[in-house]
Amino acid sequence: AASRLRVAVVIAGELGDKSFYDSSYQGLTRAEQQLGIYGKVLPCKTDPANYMPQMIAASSNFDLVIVVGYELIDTLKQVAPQFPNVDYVYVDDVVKVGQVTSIVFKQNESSFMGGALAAMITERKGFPMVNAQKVVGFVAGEDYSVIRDFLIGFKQGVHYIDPNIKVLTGYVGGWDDPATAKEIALDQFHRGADVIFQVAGGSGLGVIDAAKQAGFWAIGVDSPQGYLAPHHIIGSVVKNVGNAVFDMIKAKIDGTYKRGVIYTYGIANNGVGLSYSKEMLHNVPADIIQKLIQLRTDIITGKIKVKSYFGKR
Amino acid sequence: MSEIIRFNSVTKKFGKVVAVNSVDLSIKSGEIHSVIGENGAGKTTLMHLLYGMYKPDSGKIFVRAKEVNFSSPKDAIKDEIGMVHQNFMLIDDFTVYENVVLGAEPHHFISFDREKAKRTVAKLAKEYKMEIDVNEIVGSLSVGLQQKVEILKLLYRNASILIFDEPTAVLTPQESETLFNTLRKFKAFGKTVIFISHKLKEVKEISDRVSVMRNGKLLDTFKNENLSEIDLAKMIAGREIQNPAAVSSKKGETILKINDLTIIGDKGIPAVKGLSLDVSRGEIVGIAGVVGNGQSELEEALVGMRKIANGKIEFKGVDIGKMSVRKRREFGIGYIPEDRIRTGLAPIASVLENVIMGHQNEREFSARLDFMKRKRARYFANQLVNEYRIVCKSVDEQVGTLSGGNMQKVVIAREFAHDVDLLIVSQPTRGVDVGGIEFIHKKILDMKKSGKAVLLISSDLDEILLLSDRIVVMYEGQIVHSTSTKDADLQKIGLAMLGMRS
Amino acid sequence: MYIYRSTINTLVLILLPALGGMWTLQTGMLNISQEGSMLVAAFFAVFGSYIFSSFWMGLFFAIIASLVFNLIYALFCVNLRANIWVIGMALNILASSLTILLLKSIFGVKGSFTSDRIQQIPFVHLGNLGIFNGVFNDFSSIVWLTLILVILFKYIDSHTTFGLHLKAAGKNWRALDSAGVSSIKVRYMSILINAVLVGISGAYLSIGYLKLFNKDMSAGRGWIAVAAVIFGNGNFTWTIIATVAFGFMDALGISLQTYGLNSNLTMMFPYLAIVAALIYQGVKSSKEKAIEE
Amino acid sequence: MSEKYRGFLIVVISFFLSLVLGGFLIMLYKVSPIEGYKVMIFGALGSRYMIYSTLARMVPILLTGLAIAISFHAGIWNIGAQGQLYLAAFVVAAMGVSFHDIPTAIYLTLGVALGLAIGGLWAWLPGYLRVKYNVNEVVLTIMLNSIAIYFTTYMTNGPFRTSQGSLGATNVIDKGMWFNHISPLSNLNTGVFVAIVAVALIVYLMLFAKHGYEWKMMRLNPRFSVYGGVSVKQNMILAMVISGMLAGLAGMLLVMGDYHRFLNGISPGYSWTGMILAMMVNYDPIGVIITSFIYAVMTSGGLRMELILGIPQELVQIIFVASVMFVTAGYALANKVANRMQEEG
Ligand SMILES: Nc1ncnc2c1ncn2[C@@H]1O[C@H](COP(=O)(O)OP(=O)(O)OP(=O)(O)O)[C@@H](O)[C@H]1O
Ligand SMILES: Nc1ncnc2c1ncn2[C@@H]1O[C@H](COP(=O)(O)OP(=O)(O)OP(=O)(O)O)[C@@H](O)[C@H]1O
Ligand SMILES: [Mg+2]
Ligand SMILES: [Mg+2]
Repeated sequence: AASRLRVAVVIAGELGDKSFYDSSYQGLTRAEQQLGIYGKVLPCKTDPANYMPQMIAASSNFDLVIVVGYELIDTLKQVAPQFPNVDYVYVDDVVKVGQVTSIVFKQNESSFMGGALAAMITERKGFPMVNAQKVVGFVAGEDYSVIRDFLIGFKQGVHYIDPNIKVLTGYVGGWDDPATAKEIALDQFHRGADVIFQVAGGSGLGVIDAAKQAGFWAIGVDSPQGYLAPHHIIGSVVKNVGNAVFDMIKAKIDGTYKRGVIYTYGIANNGVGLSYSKEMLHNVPADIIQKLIQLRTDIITGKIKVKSYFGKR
Repeated sequence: MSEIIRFNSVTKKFGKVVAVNSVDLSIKSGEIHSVIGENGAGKTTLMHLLYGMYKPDSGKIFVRAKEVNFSSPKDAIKDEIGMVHQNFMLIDDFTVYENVVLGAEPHHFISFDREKAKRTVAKLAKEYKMEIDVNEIVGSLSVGLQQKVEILKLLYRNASILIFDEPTAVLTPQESETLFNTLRKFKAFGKTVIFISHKLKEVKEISDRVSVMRNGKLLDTFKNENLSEIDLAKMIAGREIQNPAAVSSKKGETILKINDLTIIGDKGIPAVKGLSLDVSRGEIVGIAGVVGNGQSELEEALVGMRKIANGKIEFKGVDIGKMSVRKRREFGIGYIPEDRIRTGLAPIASVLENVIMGHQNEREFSARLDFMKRKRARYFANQLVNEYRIVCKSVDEQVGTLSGGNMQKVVIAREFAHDVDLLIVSQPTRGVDVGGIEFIHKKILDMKKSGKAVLLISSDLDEILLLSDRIVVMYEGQIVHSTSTKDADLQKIGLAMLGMRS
Repeated sequence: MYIYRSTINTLVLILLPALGGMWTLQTGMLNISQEGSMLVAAFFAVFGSYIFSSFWMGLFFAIIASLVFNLIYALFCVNLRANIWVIGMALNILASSLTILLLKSIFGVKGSFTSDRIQQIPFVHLGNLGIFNGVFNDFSSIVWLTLILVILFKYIDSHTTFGLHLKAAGKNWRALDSAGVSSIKVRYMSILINAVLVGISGAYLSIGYLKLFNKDMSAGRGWIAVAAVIFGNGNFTWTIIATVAFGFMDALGISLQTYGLNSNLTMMFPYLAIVAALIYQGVKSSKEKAIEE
Repeated sequence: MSEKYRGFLIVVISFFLSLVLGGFLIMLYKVSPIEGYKVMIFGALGSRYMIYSTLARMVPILLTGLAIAISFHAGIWNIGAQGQLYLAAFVVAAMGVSFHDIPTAIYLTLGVALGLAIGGLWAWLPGYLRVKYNVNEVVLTIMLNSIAIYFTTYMTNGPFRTSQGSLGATNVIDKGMWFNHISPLSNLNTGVFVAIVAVALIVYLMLFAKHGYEWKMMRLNPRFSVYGGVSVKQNMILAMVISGMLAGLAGMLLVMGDYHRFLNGISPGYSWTGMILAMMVNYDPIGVIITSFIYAVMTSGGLRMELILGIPQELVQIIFVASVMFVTAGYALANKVANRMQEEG
């Protein structure tokens, strides 16, 4: 036990977001259980004054430091060179500094899939809770780049199915305001949206609550959220941060860990994708599922090129 | 007449100060009983003990032969005791009737029966011949009317023991006379009145018996008819009091020239209309008049606290109409304002901070880089406290905790310490005891003697007559009468103050 | 049309604390801790509703929690005369931290909690009203309660002695005391009434409008109420106008997003509106006076 | 003099009591309070880097605390330090990404000046409206906070979005505008010397200067100050502007010193903390220095308590709240006792 691998996950926000950070935490716990490592999450609670001290605390007490959250990028660049013996994994972007290994997620690809799903549902006549209008919705916490990457993929997916479908967008203005999120979702619902994709952290719960109350479909985000409302969540656009975290730890234990490499987690290696919950497989017509599988293949083979807000990486 | 109130060796201390020191006092039912004494003698405190605002440290209070132990004014009100405080307890934004019935409002189910309230208050006012519109907002009333509201409050609550703490300090002679008539009416109705005042003439005029306090102790109680005003003054001060002898001085050049001055008041209508007046060095000009005839606006305009709408103010030959307060002060104008608590002092600040105000820009206290010489300031403050015999624990004590007379001394000390050429003095002895008045009057006359000009504004006609060389009467923003003091005709002045031409 | 329902739905959240806050302000006690009280109330509403599967218990717990918070405020600010801002803001921080800790220690979750066992405060369906369905039907019972409270408050405010005492306590407490009415009691009353209203609005947030608790879910609504209260300066009509205007601007902002306006800009609307109103109010009244230096 | 000592003593005792209460809370997590506080102190001051990061944390809180202290001291309520901080920080960053090849000395000076100017300007507006039209500055500054924050968020996600990744931030500013980090393992930077100068000036202004005296009188009785020749309106605006400049300085230092770019959440409520601290010590600038240091120690140490002992940071926040309330109650009680001593002897 003395030689147990010590792994820190430094997150920019804090646990409990039901998506991104929680997912990385799950990866860490899975590694603790299956690989017997010692793991610890160091949350920075989105206070920039915490970034540096937490990064240093992680670097001086752990062997492998996994950094989750783009807010931490500057700090990582500054700290990593000072701890040459520590391995760093940066999740969600590329950091070209010494030993840092980067993991990039192509959320636009999974978002494309979400868009396609939403489009096919809203057009499906006779499907529960679906109306005649060709309208879907998109509700996000705040308007900034990653979210726009989500939005671009989502829109492309929707319009790939039918260019005539309207995509309504709304921003809550915060990640912990489910009441406003619900308000926005209901507003979109009243404008004809019957499938709404939420990328809004804690606020997203308000969208799901609205789905249950008003009767429409919500699409979950980051981790499989189907369990939150089995009969109102048609699927989740997942970003498997947990898997990535787990993979890195495993690689380190197996000795296959490589410093300074960029790993891309796209739809091809199941780093991102649509999560098909039991209910979904049960609810959604087989031809739609067929089509989704087809789309996934097309993306992997490059037949469909999903646009990104960030341009080429 | 039977005894209605009895204090039995009542003592009340504030820290080391013994405000009331084993006082024995008996008040008879249906009398008008005056309590007099120098500033800080403990008069107000004694009355607050009776009204349940403080509890005695030791001793007993009996009301109608029953020992009482009030823990708040509420209890005192139940025992039919009412008090008109030195500072009124009114809510300015409320109407007259709302103020009167507050705390004992007539109800109609759960709602406040305004109509009944209005009727009752109006009836009450009529009964005591008080002319007042119950729907007026109290804040817009004159001081005299506000006092009537205070009195109505007591009557509304059926008070039969009425305490008046310096009720006439802010009243005009006419208003005082009306008040006395009311007090006499109370007496006729069998009510008991306790009356506190520094104006011995009034005490002589109204009282049945007089109690004298000094240093917290009750010296004695006398029948009014056995004493003269001079006796009273002697007992209060513990020494002979003399009216300052008229000082003659040479009248110098004209230093202040006010020409056709118009000032807009708070209500948006002109408060001063085309007023012209000159003041010369070595001269005291007294402005007499009923409060609210533009005096406040005039004095504020002269020191620069209020804009002038029209006309010219010339001081030492310079038009100062647009000068800032600071510039005017530096140019040689000193000002003792009428309202010391609101304007003349910052009650929460220390004596030191209060006496420095207005001096802070002087070389003596202010160095380069905005530095303030606090040690110097402290020395200065201590000097003033000694010179003017201001009673305070130290110059760090809050001014607000001083007695009224001492607060006034702080203002006077500060303003007299300026090397001014013109001093505007407004109501300088309001609420000040006889000893203090003597002192302040002497200081004002000293000013004149040393060749300064003094503009004295007072609603106390005696004060004006005593000090001024020249008297003008203000009525509705204009000077309606002007005379030298030696030719003054009291009758004419009195009529002019009421706006009547003789 | 939907903007109407949207406004009504969320208006309640700021109207109740604005009403309560208006009264505490009248007594001279601006209550800065509305945000915190609302948050703890929201938490305990979920707690009570979840444990007992009863929205009544949720409401009950919410009000109790809000009462406790407001009593702390009263103790410090009325009895000890401590600075209202310090205590108010300290209580807001306390509420945020406390609910996060309790969420973890009671429900074992971080961030948010929801469950089917939480019973929601019922909605009111008035039957088929034809074209008025959209106008009156299917609002939360709290919406109706709020409407009743607004009318009741208006009445109490201008027609009862309690309303008179509130203002007297704020304008000159010494005068009120010397008239035999304890100003401290009046202040306590106003604070406790405020506590009940904020408690209800917190409960509405978590188990009326929504059915979940999320950390910091009050999301600045208490502050908006405080701003409306300061704006109204104790005046019933102005407070209500400020609150309604704010609620409407907020809903309008949301609505306009859908037409492609940038959300960060639309979210400024309510704030810009209040600034404009303040300046208008100021310029107008200073023109009316047009004197004094 | 003795008054001052008594006040000081009461504050110390109240603070100590809040630590005792905190000790009990720590015991809920099955940790001995001594151990808990030891870890806290060590986490804040245990090494050079820890001290650095504690100081870095202290700077913006101290500056905003003083910003609020100075305006409240003068009787005008600037609740808008947060907005002034944000706007100044953003504008400075916007300049830093827009211009290049300016000599460092000039660029730094420009940056500092711009930060001060923008902060001051965003405070001047409500100050002016208050003085000219009697618009309530409290509501106004609260509203201006939100407007500034939404505006900067809009800009950093729109026209000034970083081209270097997904951060909600501007690009890194030109190197010529950097206050360099004192160590790569800390955000503490040479800008701290600017802060020290500013703090010294403010302490001088509030405690030793004539203006400090005039402002205090302005708060205690504005009419009295007018009477004494203080031009109250000008001074109110001046106090407001200086207050805004301090907040702007805080924002400017965060950009030019700590992060070298503008971040969306650059000040997670620093000004609110600063405000609590300022009012807790009755606007005494020395008190603000002490309390903001203590606050920085508690929060820095709190991170380590969470890491080593598993005590959540929220608990540290609760201990902080407790100390605020205890100290406030202490002050209030001291005044009450003083009153009673006077009344009862
Ligand atoms: N609340 C208080 N705290 C401390 N000292 C007080 C308080 N009230 C009165 N004193 C002191 O008690 C003494 C008696 O004051 P009191 O007000 O009773 O005098 P007074 O006779 O009414 O004087 P004046 O004629 O000036 O009104 C004074 O020395 C005063 O400073
Ligand atoms: N708003 C209030 N409501 C009820 N009681 C009050 C209120 N304000 C003050 N008191 C009580 O009245 C007494 C005197 O208050 P007062 O305002 O005169 O004190 P102060 O010394 O002038 O105040 P400060 O703290 O501003 O110096 C105090 O002991 C206080 O407990
Ligand atoms: Mg459809
Ligand atoms: Mg007295």
